Amino acid sequence: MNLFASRDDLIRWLGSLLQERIVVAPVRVQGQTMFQPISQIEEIAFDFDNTTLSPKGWFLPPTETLFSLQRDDGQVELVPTLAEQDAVLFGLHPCDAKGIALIDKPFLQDPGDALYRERRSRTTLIGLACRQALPECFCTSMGSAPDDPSNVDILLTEVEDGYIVQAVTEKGKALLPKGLAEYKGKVPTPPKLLTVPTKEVISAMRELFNDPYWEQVGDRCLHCNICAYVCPTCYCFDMRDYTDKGKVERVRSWESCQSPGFSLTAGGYDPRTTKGERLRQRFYHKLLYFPEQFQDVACVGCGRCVRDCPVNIDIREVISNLQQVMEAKSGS
Amino acid sequence: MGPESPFIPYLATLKTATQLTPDIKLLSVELEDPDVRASFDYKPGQFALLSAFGEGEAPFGIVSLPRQKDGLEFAVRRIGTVTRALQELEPGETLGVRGPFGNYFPLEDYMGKNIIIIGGGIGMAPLRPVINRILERRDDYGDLVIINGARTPQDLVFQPEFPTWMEAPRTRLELTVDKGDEQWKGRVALVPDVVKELALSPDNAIAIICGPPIMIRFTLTGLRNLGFKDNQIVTTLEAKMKCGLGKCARCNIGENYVCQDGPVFTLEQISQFLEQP
Amino acid sequence: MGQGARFEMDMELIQQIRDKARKLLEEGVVEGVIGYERATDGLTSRPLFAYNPPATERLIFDETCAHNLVKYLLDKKGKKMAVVVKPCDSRAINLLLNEGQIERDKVFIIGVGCPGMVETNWNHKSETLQVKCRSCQLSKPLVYDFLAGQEIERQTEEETYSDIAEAEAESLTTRREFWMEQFGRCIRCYACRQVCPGCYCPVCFAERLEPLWVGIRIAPEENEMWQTIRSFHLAGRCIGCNECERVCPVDIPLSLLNRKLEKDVKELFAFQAGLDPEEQPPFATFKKEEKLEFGE
Amino acid sequence: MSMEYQPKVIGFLCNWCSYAGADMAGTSRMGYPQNIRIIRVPCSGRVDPLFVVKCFQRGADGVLVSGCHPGDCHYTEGNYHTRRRFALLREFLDYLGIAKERLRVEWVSASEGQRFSDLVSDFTAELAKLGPRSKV
Repeated sequence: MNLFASRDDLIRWLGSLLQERIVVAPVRVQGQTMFQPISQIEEIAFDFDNTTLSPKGWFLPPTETLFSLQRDDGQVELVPTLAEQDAVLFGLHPCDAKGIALIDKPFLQDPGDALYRERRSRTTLIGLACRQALPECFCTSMGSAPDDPSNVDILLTEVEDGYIVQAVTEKGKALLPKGLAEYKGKVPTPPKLLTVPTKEVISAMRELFNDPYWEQVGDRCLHCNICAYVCPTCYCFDMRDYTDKGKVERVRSWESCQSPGFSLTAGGYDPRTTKGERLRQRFYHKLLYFPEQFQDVACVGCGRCVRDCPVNIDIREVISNLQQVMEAKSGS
Repeated sequence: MGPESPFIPYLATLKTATQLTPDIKLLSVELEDPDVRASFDYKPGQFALLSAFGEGEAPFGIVSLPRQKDGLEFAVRRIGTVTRALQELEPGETLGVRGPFGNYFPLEDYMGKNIIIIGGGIGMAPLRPVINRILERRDDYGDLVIINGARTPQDLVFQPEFPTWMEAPRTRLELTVDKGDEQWKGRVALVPDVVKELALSPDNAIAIICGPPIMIRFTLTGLRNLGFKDNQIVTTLEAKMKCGLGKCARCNIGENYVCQDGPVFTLEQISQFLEQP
Repeated sequence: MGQGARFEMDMELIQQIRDKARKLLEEGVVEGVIGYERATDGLTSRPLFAYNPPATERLIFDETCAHNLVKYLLDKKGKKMAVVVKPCDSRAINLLLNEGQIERDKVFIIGVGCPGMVETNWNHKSETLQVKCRSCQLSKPLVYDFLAGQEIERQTEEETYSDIAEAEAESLTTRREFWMEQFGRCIRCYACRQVCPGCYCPVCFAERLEPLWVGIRIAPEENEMWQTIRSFHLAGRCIGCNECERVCPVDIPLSLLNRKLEKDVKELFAFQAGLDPEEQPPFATFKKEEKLEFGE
Repeated sequence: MSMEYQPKVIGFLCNWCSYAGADMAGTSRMGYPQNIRIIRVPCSGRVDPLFVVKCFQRGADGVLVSGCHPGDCHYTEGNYHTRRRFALLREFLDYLGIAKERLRVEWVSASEGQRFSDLVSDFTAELAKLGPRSKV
């Protein structure tokens, strides 16, 4: 049942939430929009196209301490980091919410990552449906939609003088402000997006592993980590210990398959040495291995990698190229 | 992150550290918590992630046999920051153990078969528990041929156990080095050449190989030439690993996560990998 | 505002590039041609590797072709490649020749006069020239084998490093807070390193574990360590193509670091990188008699 | 000096001149403030700007790079390179908000024990005035 909240209702409601829990919301930073914990409501940017980084950083931060080691009189004790505070993640678009749902699959799969699970359970997702699409968006081709409520606890859809409020889960209902009137007006139609033909891509991927196409695309790739770090569904990480703050800490940080040495073994052997092999791993993990393991494509069509790749390696173009190569192969 | 977080290692104490070769030490480790010690059950081929607190974690094959009285054993070759820190631990110091991870050598399926064990350098480590398990139940298995190669004589791993291996019934230990020295009386040859020279029969036989990729590649051709089929050749893959939990995707080779689907694979399985390791 | 001949698509120049590229491939002079082609936003451009004559038809050149293609030569060592080179990019050729990373006879340089590149983002082409182009004096590349189109005299104002002087005039605390805020936003994607023609170490100091110079924490302190040393490693070597700033996904003003060092190197050692492949860079040489504020 | 702020100073001393000079200051009881932790290097030319920036990142309040007087370098040209490197690095660190006074390059020969002692005392005093690095 859709409710209605005016702009002021929303501000008041978020203000009350801010009193008792962390509120992570899109904030304008140096001309960009980033998800950050806020200290006052005024910091929230309500009108933004897309954030630079995805909200996955709240559940899998760029850097975090997994546990620290306390040594008292020789006895060693490992103190895990705990996620002790309830939180609200406000303003994420449906594609990012699906990104989080996709990362849930490996991280909650037994043996689940307890810290990640704790953060997920303590955080309520308040989504913001998209009123217009950007040229790089292609969520509808990736199993999501501008108004897809399925991965958020509450979905807001902006209308003239306020927001349609749709409580999707019990967790969301529990957080709703009291006394919101029912919304009887028209639900705005979501924006149309151009579609990317993805159905055949998985079978094409199986065939084209050793195709020279990957070396061609790999030629211009710089092998930086931009595409992986802005991506809502990339979750690879690295772990190392630190002793510089007076105690031993095991730190987990973002890592990307494009980094040098990502698959380098201690003996010095590296299964991926050429540029094409390394770039190929990004697309195979997203479009073949993850789907085979978790029955869903690890791309939500948010378009961030398309927007930020310095040399325009565009996953939509790669997907359509694969099908052209397949047709050429089967046709000829 | 409650205690059951898979990223928190079990605490363990180093009991003994014996120098096997100039750069390899055998660490014998005991899990501190008795309940964990009791429940830590594993099979030959599985591995654990050892934590040298202050440096980090790295995967090591468990080279002891389960229920062995003196705890878990790992052969650690000094090759980087974590291995250096592990080798510098003094007995009584604390380290971390996470695991057991991965699959294992299906030794029950090999019962009654002739077993050929081919190890190169530190590659011998994950094969040691296989040998000792076969010697423990010698009659369940056919002939056992062990080919252990290394760069130089002192690089041969597990030398203290060579006598037991040699004297075991229906068992042959063939040692070889790339480069001998004055005292060395034995064979000086590359492992693949030894395989060719021994002309081992593939009938009712399983070959288990572990070692540097270059050695594996040439040994495989040798075995194939002798008539070994791909499902008769087993290896344990060395891949970059970080979490051991199928999450960090470091060991994602082709559609497999070596830390969960492996590290033990038959050559037949590997040849179907989309991405060759 | 520097102007120069503003042109969207100078088809005459583009045709010259395409013809030259096709001839080089047909005659087997080179194995591949590295140039620019239209990006998928239909507005900006991206690098193109053409290995066969038909692919050369996709070559273009306009005011969005900001990428410095010279670094790609490092991935094609031993192969003879042709590369489209703007005047600023040509300084990267001189740098890599000076540092022995490329062989002159393995590179066929298709030089182009440059009207100045505009600031672009994904799906957006602005009218304003990039910072580096507003003070660029080079009418054609310093080195080339073939010049497509003709020289373009640049009516630009002298590089006065006015923004650097402004920053220097700030108080120490202001500068500290400014840079710690900027470094705080770095996500260590290393795009600034991967795009830089001067960054080609087999193992970057940031990847070293022993000693652990930087480490994997993506945090202000580690980021400061990374950015400070990365830019200092380019002191006297940075050729000012400013690709690092263009590719930075969090818009850190990296040119404020590079051009500060560029200014100081000019003042202290009267040297500018990439102008002459034979001249020794500042840290590879010295003058006995120079005092450099240390009294002796 | 009482319990108030004690600057932490890292000193990279070239083995042939400055380290010997510091030794002489010690053996002939001239003494120098123990704020300085001395790291012996073969030549001042061995000191990589990476070391200096790492010292500051890990909390040093001041860094001293000291070698033979230009012309006396045991390796003939080590200190010439030192001069160039740190002339540029000092400016750059100051630009980034690390006061240039916190990085000193001094030439101290093996016989200048007194000069070394005075130098360290003067440097420590100046750093005490500047205050801890966290306060820039």
